[in-house]
Amino acid sequence: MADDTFEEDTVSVAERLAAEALIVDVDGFEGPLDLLLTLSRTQKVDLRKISVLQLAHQYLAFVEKAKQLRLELAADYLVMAAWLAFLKSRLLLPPDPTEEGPSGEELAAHLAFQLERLQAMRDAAARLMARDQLGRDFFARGQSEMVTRVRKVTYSATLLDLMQGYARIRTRDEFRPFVMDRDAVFTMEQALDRMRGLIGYAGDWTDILSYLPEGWEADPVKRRSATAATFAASLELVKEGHLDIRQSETFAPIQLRKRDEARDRST
Amino acid sequence: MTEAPEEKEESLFEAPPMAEQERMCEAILFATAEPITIRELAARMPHGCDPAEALVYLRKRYEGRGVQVMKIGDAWAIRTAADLGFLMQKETVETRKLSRAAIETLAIIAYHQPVTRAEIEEIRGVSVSRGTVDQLLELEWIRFGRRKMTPGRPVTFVVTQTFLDHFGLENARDLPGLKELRAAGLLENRPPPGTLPGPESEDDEESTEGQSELFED
Amino acid sequence: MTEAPEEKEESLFEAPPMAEQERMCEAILFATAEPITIRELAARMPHGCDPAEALVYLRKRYEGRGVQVMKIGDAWAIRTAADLGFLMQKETVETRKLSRAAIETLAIIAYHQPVTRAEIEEIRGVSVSRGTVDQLLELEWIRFGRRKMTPGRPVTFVVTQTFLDHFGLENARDLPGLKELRAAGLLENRPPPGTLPGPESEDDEESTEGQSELFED
Repeated sequence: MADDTFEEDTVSVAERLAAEALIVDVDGFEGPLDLLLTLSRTQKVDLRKISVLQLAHQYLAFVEKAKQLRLELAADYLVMAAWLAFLKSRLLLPPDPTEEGPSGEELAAHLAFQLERLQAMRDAAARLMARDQLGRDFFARGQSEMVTRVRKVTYSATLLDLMQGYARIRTRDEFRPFVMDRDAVFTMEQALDRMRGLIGYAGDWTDILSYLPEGWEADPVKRRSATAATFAASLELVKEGHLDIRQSETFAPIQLRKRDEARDRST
Repeated sequence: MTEAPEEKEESLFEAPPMAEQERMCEAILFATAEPITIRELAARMPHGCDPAEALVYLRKRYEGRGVQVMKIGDAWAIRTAADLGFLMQKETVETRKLSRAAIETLAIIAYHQPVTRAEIEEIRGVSVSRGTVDQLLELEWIRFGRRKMTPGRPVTFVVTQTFLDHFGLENARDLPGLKELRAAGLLENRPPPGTLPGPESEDDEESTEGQSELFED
Repeated sequence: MTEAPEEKEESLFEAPPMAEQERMCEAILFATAEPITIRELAARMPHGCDPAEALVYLRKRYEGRGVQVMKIGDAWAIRTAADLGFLMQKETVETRKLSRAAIETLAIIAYHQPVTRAEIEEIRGVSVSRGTVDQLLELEWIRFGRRKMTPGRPVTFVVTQTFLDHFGLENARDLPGLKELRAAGLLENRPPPGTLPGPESEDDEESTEGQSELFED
């Protein structure tokens, strides 16, 4: 940094001014890391040589000052303060060999790394934005329209359109994810279709269970659905006058028979 | 005697060398949306430039090239060489935005593939017109997948490589999930009036899971 | 003897001479504002053309001129020379001013891509607001990349060709200072101490969480 050459007293004045500005401007920071980075600048050294201990001091002093001024500090600032206080004690005390976990130096090194990385990204962002930019420093072709010859319509959509479309559907009503549970459902329509084709052969009383579709008898879930649908379909056919149905007693087998018009007349 | 000071004044505003003036004309002709007159050129270039002369050089430079410096009325423009007009057919392609129905259908296929027409209709809550599916098939963004092992063995739809290319995806699994859509601010839109009221279902945790299950291999 | 008919057949599809191919590339690139891929060029030019080679010549031809042939990702475009920007006040487009958060997020995505939202937040030390990502997506400067193979399979962000075009970059590897940053280890995703070594030490859930929680909001 060029400021390295500053006189000692100039630095301290600048530091004091900076510290005061910090207090007033607490809302201007984007979180504790941003604040730490700003504080670290007052050390006037290369970020790689920063004193994390000193930085912890500065941060804790800042939080203390903010408390005195009764400034509302967001929770994450306080969490960072607690962590830095912990780090400070680790850095100051001789390492306890029995203690688990990373050493104070390792934690400090990581914090320094985070600060350096954030600063590097800010510098990179500044360099990026300082580049020549399309539409500002260099320009695309102004007259791109050409002789119309072939008129062909293509349709375009962006990924954003797609995702917005999907989001629209998903937020429109309570979304039911589509699952394969339909596998195990035999609808009444399906049962009716099936029964209509079969009742022609049901001259004599037959157990309703023999009408269950193939492949639906074994699995209990499927069997339940198929039984219910077949029963409902049978009732419908009785109502339509195509079928007779009977059950001798509770829980006895239900039996079906094709309604015979001749027989009907005789009874 | 009176001419001397004038000459001196001119040298204060010395114009850039002719080669530089030619570059300037080239850049301006390239970037303007309309043909441009000598007067306009002179107004945009540094004081003392002579765009008319620069254009003579520029025009010569482009002789026999793929584009030409042409005079149109009293203005100048860069145009495609007449013999290369056949290359410009693609410029006449008209792009239209995909309809909302098509976008939604496409999104459902992408997120739920393989998916049947009945399932799409169930999710969208309205029937899917034949034209919509045909359009997506024609664009080669969707194709028929394998039949579903359910009664009627309905045909399913899946998205194609062309779809992935168009949307810059390497894989349909890279589509962002519901949570990520929300995080990106894409789920901000409240449901349009007239649809079911009630809180935006916060139980989407569950549906996200259901959905991601479909993407697991 | 056997070669004769083959040669003849080839001549039926003989590509135009290279100078002619160069003219064609020139005409096509001049006609549009959008970058055009080699594949598109090849599709529009006569059978057998080699636009990649023609572009090498074309690029050389425009060196030092008022317009430049630029490579943008795997596409090509003609743009005015940056030093002549001062002539183009009329063409300048006012771009929406990006917030500091958006600019930083963009830089992090460009330099760390593919990068997840959590990684961006780790670097910036604050959570990324919805609007920020949304704005960058809308500008088409970033897009969703492939999912990371870590628990939760989070979606990643990468920069787009539009981004490269806007900042005059041939390639994301040409970002200013990229090499130095990498050499300094500043593009590493270094886990906090106390976690297992290796970038994807996600199984050490407990300590990772305990540590990173302190930096999260």
